[in-house]
Amino acid sequence: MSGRVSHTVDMSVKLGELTLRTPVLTASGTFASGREFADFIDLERLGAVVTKGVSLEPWEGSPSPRIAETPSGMLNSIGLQNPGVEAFCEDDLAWLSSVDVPVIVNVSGHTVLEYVSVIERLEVEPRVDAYEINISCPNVDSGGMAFGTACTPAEEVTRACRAATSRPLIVKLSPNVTDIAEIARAVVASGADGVSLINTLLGMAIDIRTFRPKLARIVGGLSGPAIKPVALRMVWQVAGAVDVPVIGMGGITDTEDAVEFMLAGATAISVGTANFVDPTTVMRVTDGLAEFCRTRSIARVSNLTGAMRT
Amino acid sequence: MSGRVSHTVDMSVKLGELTLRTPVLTASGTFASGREFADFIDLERLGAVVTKGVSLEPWEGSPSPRIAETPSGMLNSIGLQNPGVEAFCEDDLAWLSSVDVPVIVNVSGHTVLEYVSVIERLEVEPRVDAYEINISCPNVDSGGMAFGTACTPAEEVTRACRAATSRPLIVKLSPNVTDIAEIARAVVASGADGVSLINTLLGMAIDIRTFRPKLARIVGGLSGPAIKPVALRMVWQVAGAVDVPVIGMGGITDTEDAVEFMLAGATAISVGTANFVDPTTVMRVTDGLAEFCRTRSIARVSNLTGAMRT
Amino acid sequence: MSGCACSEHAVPPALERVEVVANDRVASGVGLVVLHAPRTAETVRSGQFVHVRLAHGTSFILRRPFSVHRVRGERIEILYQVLGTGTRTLAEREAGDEMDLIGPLGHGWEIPPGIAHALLVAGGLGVAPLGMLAEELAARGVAVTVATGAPNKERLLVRDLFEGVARRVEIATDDGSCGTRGFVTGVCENLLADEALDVVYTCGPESMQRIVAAQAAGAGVPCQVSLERLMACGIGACLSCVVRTSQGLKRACVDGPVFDAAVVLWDLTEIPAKQ
Amino acid sequence: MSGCACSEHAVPPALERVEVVANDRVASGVGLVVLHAPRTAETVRSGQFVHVRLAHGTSFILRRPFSVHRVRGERIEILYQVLGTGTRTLAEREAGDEMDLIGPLGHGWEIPPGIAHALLVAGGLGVAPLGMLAEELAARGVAVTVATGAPNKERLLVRDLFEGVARRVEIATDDGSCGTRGFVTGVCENLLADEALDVVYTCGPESMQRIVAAQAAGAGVPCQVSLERLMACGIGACLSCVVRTSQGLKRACVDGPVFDAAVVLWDLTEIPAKQ
Ligand SMILES: Cc1cc2nc3c(=O)[nH]c(=O)nc-3n(C[C@H](O)[C@H](O)[C@H](O)COP(=O)(O)OP(=O)(O)OC[C@H]3O[C@@H](n4cnc5c(N)ncnc54)[C@H](O)[C@@H]3O)c2cc1C
Ligand SMILES: Cc1cc2nc3c(=O)[nH]c(=O)nc-3n(C[C@H](O)[C@H](O)[C@H](O)COP(=O)(O)OP(=O)(O)OC[C@H]3O[C@@H](n4cnc5c(N)ncnc54)[C@H](O)[C@@H]3O)c2cc1C
Ligand SMILES: Cc1cc2nc3c(=O)[nH]c(=O)nc-3n(C[C@H](O)[C@H](O)[C@H](O)COP(=O)(O)O)c2cc1C
Ligand SMILES: Cc1cc2nc3c(=O)[nH]c(=O)nc-3n(C[C@H](O)[C@H](O)[C@H](O)COP(=O)(O)O)c2cc1C
Ligand code: FES
Ligand code: FES
Repeated sequence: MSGRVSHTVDMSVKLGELTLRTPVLTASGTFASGREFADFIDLERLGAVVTKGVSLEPWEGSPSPRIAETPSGMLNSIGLQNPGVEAFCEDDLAWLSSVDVPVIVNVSGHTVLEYVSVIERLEVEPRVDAYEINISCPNVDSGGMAFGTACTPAEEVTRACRAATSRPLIVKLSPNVTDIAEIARAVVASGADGVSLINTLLGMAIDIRTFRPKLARIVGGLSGPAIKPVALRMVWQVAGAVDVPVIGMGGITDTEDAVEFMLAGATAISVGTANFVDPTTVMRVTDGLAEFCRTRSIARVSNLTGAMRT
Repeated sequence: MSGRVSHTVDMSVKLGELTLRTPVLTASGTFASGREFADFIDLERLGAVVTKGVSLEPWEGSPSPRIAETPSGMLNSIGLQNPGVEAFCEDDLAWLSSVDVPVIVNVSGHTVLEYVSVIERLEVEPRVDAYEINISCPNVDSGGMAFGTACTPAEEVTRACRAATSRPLIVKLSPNVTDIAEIARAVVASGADGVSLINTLLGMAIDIRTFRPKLARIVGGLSGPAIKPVALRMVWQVAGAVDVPVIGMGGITDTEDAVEFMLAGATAISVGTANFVDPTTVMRVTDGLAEFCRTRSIARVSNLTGAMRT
Repeated sequence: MSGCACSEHAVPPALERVEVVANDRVASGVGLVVLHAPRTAETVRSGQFVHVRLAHGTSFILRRPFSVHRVRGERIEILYQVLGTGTRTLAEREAGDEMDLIGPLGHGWEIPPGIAHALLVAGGLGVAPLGMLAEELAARGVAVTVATGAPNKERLLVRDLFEGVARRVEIATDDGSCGTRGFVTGVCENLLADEALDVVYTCGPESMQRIVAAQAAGAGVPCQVSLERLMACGIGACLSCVVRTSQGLKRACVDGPVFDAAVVLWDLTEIPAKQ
Repeated sequence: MSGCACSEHAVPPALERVEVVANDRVASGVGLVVLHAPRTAETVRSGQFVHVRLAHGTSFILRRPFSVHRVRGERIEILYQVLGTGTRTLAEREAGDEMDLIGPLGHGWEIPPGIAHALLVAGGLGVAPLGMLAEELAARGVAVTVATGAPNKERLLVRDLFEGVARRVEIATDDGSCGTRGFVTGVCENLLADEALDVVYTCGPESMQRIVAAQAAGAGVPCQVSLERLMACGIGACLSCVVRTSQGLKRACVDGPVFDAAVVLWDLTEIPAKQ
């Protein structure tokens, strides 16, 4: 920390109605519900915990192997394994009740009705602060990404979820599309209070010794530093296309990455794969953002949002 | 080289009518017309030289900076700078006339007519063996990628080029689409003899010291090892969707990468960004492929094509 | 091991900055790295592992899981096989180099109270997590019999450690260059018939562990297996490492790597062998 | 330099495996690495550069261009400033480490026949490609005057080399801790008025080179500049390094990095300064 400048930086950001202490969130599916990370970091210093994807019934997920390492990244085909919303409320939300941090629940479904049913169950839980609707998971056969790659289904899911809750509704977009700004506009017109992006890029790897795909499910989602340039471009395009807050993610590993996403237009950012590499990443990035602003006499971290000069 | 096995491997592959000595080609725009690499490798051992993009009139390209390094990759916005087809014939083709290697000319245009005009000019040149139609360049304002991200324009360009030549016609596809297999089917139905993929993924990077985009053109094309999983997935999808040869590329750096692309369904592969890292990459990969087949008693390198076991 | 008594005493994992004390080749393609890692050394239990960051930068990003082979004071030892990018990098590390690890991780071997005689069955690198166990059993006065296998004499590992603490060590090599010719499962079969055993511990290729588990079950002896899965986080958050059990999907990193063989539903999810 | 006489003698570049002989810090954030690179040492001309692969693996993939600062027998010296990933990696290299480079590359300084007195104007790291030039000029009997600038005395570079071969060395520091207080362009202006010069050679920040070029033009003295661009291939194939000139777009890596100042169309394509 530089000794010369001592003013404190306002690290809070507004995601619609929700005010977050910091713009640093966790990316769904990389942080469980935070419990496993409590040994390494102070969860209460996070902007919010974004939980793993939750569906109505328990999902088994995909067969193993489920991951493969790639240059500066990894593929995963976890397939949204989760114990279902009931068990989620009993275990994860109960555990989170003793932690003072906003909770954004990532919602999955095979059908529009399933998304809505998950939300309905969660509506009675006071510990839920917002929903992130995952219409972009590349690892389930029906539902998931299929909802996120065309406007009409994306609109339908969003409208139905919107009708089910008055809590903040964030829609998580798929990067596997020709025009992500178009999908963003469609979900915002259908009632989304914010959008988050990007989910993983659909990718593949082959074991040349066995001639078999490295993932049992053949294809999976690419995440990590490798996808950062694509994610940043999409955040910039979407931030220019919609008037709601954008949560940016994709390969964020350090403070510099987080700053880039905010300059491109993100109001908040999520750390995903980097949690596996260094479980303290979110704290490093939080401190780093404050320091970045401090040394440049930027009073509010939110001033970084969209501050790229072209 | 292993001493035990001594049979030679048939390294030739067929791209439609064209028989190539090896499946190892160069990716357009990363190898100029080969001259600069003649100090490092034997051009005559290549499957083919794929030239940089050629347009009807000279193009100035994009302003500088034109490149930025990213994790396991790079962004470029060269913007198809080239001296025009006339100068290309006088300089590059003339130089290539003394080199015994097939030449595939990469063709660019802002309009369908421009693509056709370039081909018409090249039709009289005996040194041209095939065309690669670039409908996927992310770095020009009109034309380029716009042709490659929807079926109708892709079909129009392909049909018009098909009418202009009876030489082998390869269409180079953009990865910045929701469904690349659909575009592949469309261009094949319109007369393409083969498809090549992927061109670069649209990406971006920001300099956090200056708050400016690292590329003068703001966005550019991501290439290199980072994109390999995405490229491989697309090659697999396209090879399953069309009956013409697929030229696979995207991050190929070593023999293992080349084998992966062939197993996924590529008939031939192109080395791009890796030429900058190690100018002898194409020779290393050529020798490596032969050795890979030899040690596994695979008689023909073409047996690798589509040999992934699922 | 899910629900086992030892979990109650398990210490939470931490990120620990460690220093390489020594790193030597101990057999063809196998190295032993000694790390100064006081917190892990003090808290690790046999059968647990550490998740090591072998490189900074972004060339390869994931950590690599390795069993703690032995503990000596403030030092831990890792026995590793050079296979790919990560273990090649590890082989290049020299005394004085720093790296970091997360540990101790996972549920280790369970030592049921009152046992008198244990059989340890190792295949190849499977010896790694059995080193600490053999020492611990011997220290507790449990008689230890070891069956260990390797392709040949040159690739036989940690024989000295076992011979130092075990009552009986039986060796199998594929080519017969040391001990019995054949697989370690053959030796195991004989020992199960020969000796009065209270528990079998095994680690090695999954196909081998599966056979050992079946042999133990046939002989009516409880068996613990140590399973490898590809791991991203190592701490239970990512679900990349699941193992099918009769109690549902379990995470190898926190519910294992040691499992009661009786609950494991063996399938084809084994990591393909490299060599 | 495009079309200059020296190009006729230029030797084609090659990939050369080189070994680090020494690597020392010579000023705050600046290192000097000595490489055993016999082919490059034998064939390089002053003002040319080498394209160095600083890392394997894929963490960062591009080579880094560095001017050859001096040649001593089979060795070349590179003076480098630690800025980012690549130069940080370079700073960690030790004697005995191997790496590879492509070189010699580019068109270097042109020494017009019959010149009697040359002015070399360096800003900061701009001294790098001027070291070899100063020695070469002196060896050919050309009188050398040097103007060199730095932020302060501690960051002043290669003064000894210049003082060993130049007739006159003028120094400017931003804080006046050595030589004149102010920018090197002020010193240059005075020297252009003071001395009878046949040619000016300059390297340093592009904004500085632009001023020096204008001053030289004003004094009617031909001027050569050495421009930096981001480079992917370094050999003329990728078009990432273009420079606007009155003769059209030129590639800094093969048509430059040295250009006749008279043809350069100065624009805002300069690489943003890091510090
Ligand atoms: C709990 C546990 C304990 C282990 N203990 C040891 C030990 O003590 N000694 C030892 O030599 N090995 C051990 N392994 C295996 C070791 O983790 C792998 O050999 C190592 O990760 C290979 O890395 P690499 O980069 O060299 O190989 P690469 O194949 O290049 O690695 C690519 C990816 O695959 C993963 N991977 C490859 N093989 C394996 C494997 N067999 N198991 C898990 N992940 C793998 C890597 O972690 C990495 O994510 C253990 C594995 C687990 C799960
Ligand atoms: C012909 C030529 C000769 C050079 N000679 C020297 C020299 O003798 N000594 C010296 O210290 N530096 C020299 N440079 C600049 C040197 O190449 C950069 O400082 C270096 O590449 C920075 O790499 P990095 O990884 O530390 O920085 P990073 O910023 O992490 O690099 C990111 C990317 O930007 C490029 N880059 C960053 N800064 C520059 C720059 N100023 N010029 C060109 N590319 C840059 C890198 O090559 C890389 O591709 C020269 C540049 C050129 C073009
Ligand atoms: C192992 C793993 C599991 C994931 N699970 C989910 C999920 O359940 N729901 C979701 O919306 N995104 C999921 N994602 C996507 C991440 O939230 C994030 O969008 C993506 O990984 C890009 O960010 P990163 O590069 O920082 O990881 C998952 C990613 C990984 C790597
Ligand atoms: C500097 C540069 C210039 C390129 N120019 C062209 C071009 O002119 N025409 C074209 O079709 N593709 C062009 N490409 C795309 C490559 O041919 C290739 O499709 C892409 O880079 C992916 O392969 P790689 O990862 O091996 O580089 C260019 C790529 C780079 C890096
Ligand atoms: S490795 Fe992440 S849950 Fe086991
Ligand atoms: S760096 Fe590639 S053309 Fe100059």
